[in-house]
Amino acid sequence: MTEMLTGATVRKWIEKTAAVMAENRTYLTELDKAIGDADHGNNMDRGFKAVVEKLPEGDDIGALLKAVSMALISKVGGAAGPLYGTMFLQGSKPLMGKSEISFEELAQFFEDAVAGVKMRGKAEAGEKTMLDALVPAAEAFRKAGDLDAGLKAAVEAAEQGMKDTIPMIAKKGRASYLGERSRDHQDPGATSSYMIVKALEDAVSEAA
Amino acid sequence: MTEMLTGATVRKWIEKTAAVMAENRTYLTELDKAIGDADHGNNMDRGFKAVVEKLPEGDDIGALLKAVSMALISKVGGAAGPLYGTMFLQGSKPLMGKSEISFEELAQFFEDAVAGVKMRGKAEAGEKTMLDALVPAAEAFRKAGDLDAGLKAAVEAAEQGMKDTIPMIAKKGRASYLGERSRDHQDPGATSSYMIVKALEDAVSEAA
Amino acid sequence: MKKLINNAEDVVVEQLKGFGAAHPEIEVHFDPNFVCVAGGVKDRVAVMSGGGSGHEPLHGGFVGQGMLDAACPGPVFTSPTPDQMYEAGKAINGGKGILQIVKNYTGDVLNFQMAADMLRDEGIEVRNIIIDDDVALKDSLYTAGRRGLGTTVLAEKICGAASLEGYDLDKLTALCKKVNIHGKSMGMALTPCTTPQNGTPSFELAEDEIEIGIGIHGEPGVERTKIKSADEITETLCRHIFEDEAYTRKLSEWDVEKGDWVDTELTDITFQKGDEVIALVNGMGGTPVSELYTVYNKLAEVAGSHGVKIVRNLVGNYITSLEMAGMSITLQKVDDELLRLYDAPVKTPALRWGV
Amino acid sequence: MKKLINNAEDVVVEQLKGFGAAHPEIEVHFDPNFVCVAGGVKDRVAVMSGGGSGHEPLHGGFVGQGMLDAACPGPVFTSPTPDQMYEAGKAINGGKGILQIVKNYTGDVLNFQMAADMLRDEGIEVRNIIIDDDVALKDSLYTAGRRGLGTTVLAEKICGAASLEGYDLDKLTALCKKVNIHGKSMGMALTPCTTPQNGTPSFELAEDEIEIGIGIHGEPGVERTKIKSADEITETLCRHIFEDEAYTRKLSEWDVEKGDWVDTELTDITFQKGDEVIALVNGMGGTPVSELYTVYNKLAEVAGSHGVKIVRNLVGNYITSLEMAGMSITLQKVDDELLRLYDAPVKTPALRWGV
Ligand SMILES: Nc1ncnc2c1ncn2[C@@H]1O[C@H](COP(=O)(O)OP(=O)(O)O)[C@@H](O)[C@H]1O
Ligand SMILES: Nc1ncnc2c1ncn2[C@@H]1O[C@H](COP(=O)(O)OP(=O)(O)O)[C@@H](O)[C@H]1O
Ligand SMILES: [Mg+2]
Ligand SMILES: [Mg+2]
Ligand SMILES: [Mg+2]
Ligand SMILES: [Mg+2]
Repeated sequence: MTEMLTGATVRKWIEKTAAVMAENRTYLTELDKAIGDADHGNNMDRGFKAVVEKLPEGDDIGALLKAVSMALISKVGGAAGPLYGTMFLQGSKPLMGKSEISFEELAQFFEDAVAGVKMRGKAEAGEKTMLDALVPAAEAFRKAGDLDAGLKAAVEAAEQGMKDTIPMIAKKGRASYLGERSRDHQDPGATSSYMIVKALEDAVSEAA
Repeated sequence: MTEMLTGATVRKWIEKTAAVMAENRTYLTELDKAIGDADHGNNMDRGFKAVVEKLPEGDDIGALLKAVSMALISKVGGAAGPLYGTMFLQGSKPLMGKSEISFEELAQFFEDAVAGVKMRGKAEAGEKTMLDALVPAAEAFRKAGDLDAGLKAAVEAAEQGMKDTIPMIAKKGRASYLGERSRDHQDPGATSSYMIVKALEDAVSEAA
Repeated sequence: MKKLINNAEDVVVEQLKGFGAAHPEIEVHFDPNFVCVAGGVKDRVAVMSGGGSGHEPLHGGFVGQGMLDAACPGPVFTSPTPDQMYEAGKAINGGKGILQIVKNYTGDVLNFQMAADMLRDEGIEVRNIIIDDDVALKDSLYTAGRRGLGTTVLAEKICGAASLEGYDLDKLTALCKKVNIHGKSMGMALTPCTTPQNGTPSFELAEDEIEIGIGIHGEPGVERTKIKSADEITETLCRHIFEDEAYTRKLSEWDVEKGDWVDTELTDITFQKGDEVIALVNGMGGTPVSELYTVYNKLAEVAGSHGVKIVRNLVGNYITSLEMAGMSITLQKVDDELLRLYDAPVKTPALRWGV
Repeated sequence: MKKLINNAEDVVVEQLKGFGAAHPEIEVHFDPNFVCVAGGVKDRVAVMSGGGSGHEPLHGGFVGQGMLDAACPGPVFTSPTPDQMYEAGKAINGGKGILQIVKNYTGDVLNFQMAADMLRDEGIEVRNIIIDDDVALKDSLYTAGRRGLGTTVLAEKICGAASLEGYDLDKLTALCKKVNIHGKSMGMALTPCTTPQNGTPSFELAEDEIEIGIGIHGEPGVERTKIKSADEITETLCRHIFEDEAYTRKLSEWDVEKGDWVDTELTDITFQKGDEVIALVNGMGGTPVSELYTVYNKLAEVAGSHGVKIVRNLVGNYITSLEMAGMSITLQKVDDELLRLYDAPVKTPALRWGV
C-alpha cells in the first residue's frame, strides 16, 4: 500500500503523461476534428513534449507541477493550454517545497486543480468539457480514503465521466458552436483529462 | 450531280455546322483539355450559335460567309476566333453578290480560306493545327475536278489530315508548350475543321 | 496534402521568416513568435491582436502604420500562448497602454487575458476587447458565444487609426467595443481545409454539399445543405445578418476600478433603414476573388432592398481558413467617427491606402 | 464543381456587375464587355490590356489611376474578341494614342492585333506590346513562344505610371518593351483548376504530383514531378530564371513607317551579380498567401546567393488561374526609371499605394 507520493513518482507521472499524449496524438486530434478544430492531440503532444524538456531537477513536487503548468501555458495555446496550465498551477501552490505528499494533500491537489479549471474557463461539469472527467475523479479520490484505492476510483470515475460526455450537448468551448450536432461524440478534453489521471495511477502502481 | 452550290445550301451548311459544334462541344473541349486549355468546344459552340442568330436573310453567298466571319470574330475569342474568322472573311471576298457558285469558285474559296488562316496564324501544315485538315482538304477538292467528288475527297482528306495530327508534335498554338507531350493527341482545331468540311458535304448531298 | 511548405511542424516559423524578409518595416521575433512595427510605439496607445495562424493576412498582414502595432501568431488554428502577447506587449508599449483586440474563441480569450495579467504585473495598462460578430450563433447562454469574424479586420483598422489620432486608452477601448456591437458577420464553406499538422481535411463535405455558418478554424458550421447558387447563398447569409435581433451577452472586460475581470452586458445594434455600412465580402482563401464579386453584386442588391447604404466596401481575402473555398459577409454600421477612422491612411502588407 | 456562381454560361457578366457595384470609379460596359476608368482619358496615352477571365485581379483589378485605363475580359480562359478592345479603345482614347499590353498567347495576340487594325481605321494610333516572360519554354522556333506571366502586372503598373508622367506613345511603347525583356517568370501548380463551363478539372494530377512550368490557363506545364518541399520547388523555378540564357525571338510589332505588322527581333537580359530586381511571388488563386511567404523566404536567399538584390517585392495573388493551388515567381530587373515608375502612386482595386 502506497502511503506517500514521492517526487520521483510525480516525475514518472509527468513523463508517462507525455508518452501517452504522443501515442494518442492522432486519436485526440480525431476526436477534436469531429466537434472542434482538430488540434487537441497536437496541442497536448506539443505541450507535454515541452513539459518534459523543461522539467527541473529535484524532488520538489510543487516546483515540478509548477514547471508543468508553465510549460503548458507557454506551449499549448488554444483553450487547453490555459486550462491545464491553470489546473497545474493552482494544484501546485500548496505543494511547494514538498518532496512527498499524502493522500490528503493529493485530494486537495485534485480539488484545487478542478477549481482552477472552473475559474479559468467559467465552466461546470455537464457542459461537455474536461471538467466532466476531472470533477468526478476528484470526488471519487477523496471518497475512497486512501491513495491506492483513491487512484483506482479516480481513474474509473474519470473514464466514466469521459464516456458520459458522449451524449452531452456541448455548452462550452468550440464544440458548443455545433449545438445538437455535438451530441454522440466524446469530448477530446475529457479524454485527455482521463489519460492524465490514468497516467498517475500507472506511475504509482509501477512505483509500488 | 451537283453543278452549283446555292445560297440555300450554304445556309444549310452553316446551320449544320452549328448543330455539329453543339453536339461535339464536350468532345472538342476534351481534345483541347489534353493539349490545350479545354475550351475549343465551348468556343466553337458559342461562336456558331451566334453565327446562326446573326445570319442575314437572302441568297448572297458572299454576304452569308462574311456574316459567319463577323460573328465568329466577335464571339469565339481565343486562337480559333480570329483564325476561323479570317478564313471565312478571306474566302467570302470573291463571292460577294453571288447566289450560286461553281466548283471553281468553291475551290478558290477553299484556297483563299486556307491562305487567310496561314496569314493570320503564321503557320503551315505539319504544325498540328487546323491547317492539317484544311490544307489537304483544299488540295483534294481542287484535284477531284467536280463538286460532288471534290467534297467527298475533301472530307476524306480532312479526316485523314485530322488523324495525321495525332503523332505530330505541336509547333503552333497552346499545344506547342507541351513539346513531346503533345504527341499522341488529336488536334482540336483540326477536328473542328474536319467537321466544318463534313457539314458542307452533308448539306450538299441532302440538297441533291 | 499538397502545400508549399517545408516542414509541417514548422510552417509558422518558415512563413514568418519570409514575411520578415518581404517586409523590412516589420520586425519578426521568434520564440516567442510575434511581429511588430519596427522602432516601437511612441506616446500613443499600442494596438495588438493575434490568434491561430492560417487566417492570413489576419493578423500579421495588418501590422503597420495606422493599424496594428503587433500581432501574435499561434500554431495553425491554435491560439497563441500568453508569453507571445507578453513579449509583444513589452516591445510595443509606448507608455500609454495597450489595447488587445481578441476574437471570441475560448483559447484566444483565455490566453490573451493571461497575457494581460502578466503585462499589468509589469506596470503596463492593458485593455482587452473581444470581437464576437458571427450571427450564425444565436445564443450565448448555451454556447461559448458568437465567434469573431470579419469585424475583427475593421476593428483593427479603425482602432489603429484612432491610436494615431491620439485616442487615449479609455476612449480607444470604448471605440473598439463600439465597432464590435456595430458589426455582424456570417460565413459559409464550399470545401474544408487541411492543416499542415494533420494532413487531412478538417471535415468532410460531399461534392454537392456546403456548410453554412462556418467559423474560421475548419470547425463545422451550424447547418449543412445542398449546394446552391451564389445568389441564394448570399441571400441566406444576408437574411441572418439583416434579421438578427439585438443580441445581448456578457463579455469579460478588465475593470480598472475593481482591478479585476468583470462580465459586462453588451447589446448589438440591429440594421435599420437609412443605415450606412461598410461591407466586407471576405474570401476564405481558396475562392477566386472574381466569385466574391458575384456575391457582392447580390449583397449590394439585398442591402438596397433593406434601405441600407453601402458606403465603403472591401472584396477579397482578409480573414481566411487556409485554402478553404467559401466566403463570409460582414456589415459594419458606421457614423462619421467610424468612417473617418476607416478612411484614414493605412500602410500594412495587406491593406494600404492614403499613404 | 463547387463555385460561388449563378450561371456557368454567364459568370463573367455576373462578376463584372459586382465589380462595377463595388468600384464606382470604374465603368463597366457590357456587350461587348470591358471596364475602363470613369470619365475617360485626357491628353495622355491610354493604356489597355485584357485576356481571358479567371486570372483576377488581372486585368480588371488593375484599372485605375496610375495603371490601366481599360481592360477587356474574355470568357474564362479564352481571349477576348476584337470588338471588345475596339470599343474599349474608343472609350479611353485621349487623343495621344493607345498602348495595348498583350500576353503572348496565340488567341490574345491575334484578337488584339485585329482590334488594333480596327482602331487604326478609326484614326486612332495604336501600339501593341507582347509580354512573353515565361522561361519554362526554352524555344521560340518550335513553339508559340514564351507565355505572358507576372511581368504583365509589372508592365501594367510601370506603363500606367509613365502615361501619367506624360510619356508619348513612342516612348511608352519602348518602355513596355524594356519591361518585357527585363522580366522573367516561371510558375508551378499543385492542383488543377476547373472552369465553370467545363465543370471538371483542366488536367489530372495525382495526390503526390505537381506540375512545373505551368501557364495560367489550366494548360499542362512542361514537366510533371513528385511533390517536393517549398524550398526545392522554389530552387527549381529560380534555377530556370537565373540560368536562363539571353532568349532571342521575333515578336510582331506595328511598324509606323511601313504601316504594317513586322516581326522584330528581341533579346532578353540575363541576371547578373549586382542587379536590382522587383520580385513578385504570385499565388495561382487557391494557395494561402502564408505559403507564398515560405517561397519568398527561399527566393530572397537564392537571389542573394546570385548577388541579385530584391529592392521591392509583391507577395500575393496577382495573376491567377481560378482556384488552382500553386505559384509563380517573377523577377524584373530595374534601373532608376523603372523603379521610379513602379513606386509612383497607384489606385486600383487590387494594387494601391501612395494615394
Ligand atoms: N470553458 C471551458 N472549460 C473547460 N474546458 C474547456 C472549456 N472550453 C474548452 N474546454 C476543453 O478544451 C478542449 C479543447 O481543447 P483544444 O482543442 O486544445 O483547444 P481549442 O478548442 O482552442 O482548439 C475541449 O474538448 C474541452 O474539453
Ligand atoms: N497559329 C495557328 N495557326 C493555325 N491554327 C492554330 C494556330 N494556333 C492554334 N491553332 C488552332 O487553334 C486550336 C485551338 O483553338 P481554341 O482552343 O479555340 O483557342 P485557344 O488555344 O486560344 O484556347 C488548335 O487546336 C489549333 O488547331
Ligand atoms: Mg481544438
Ligand atoms: Mg483552347
Ligand atoms: Mg484550436
Ligand atoms: Mg482558350
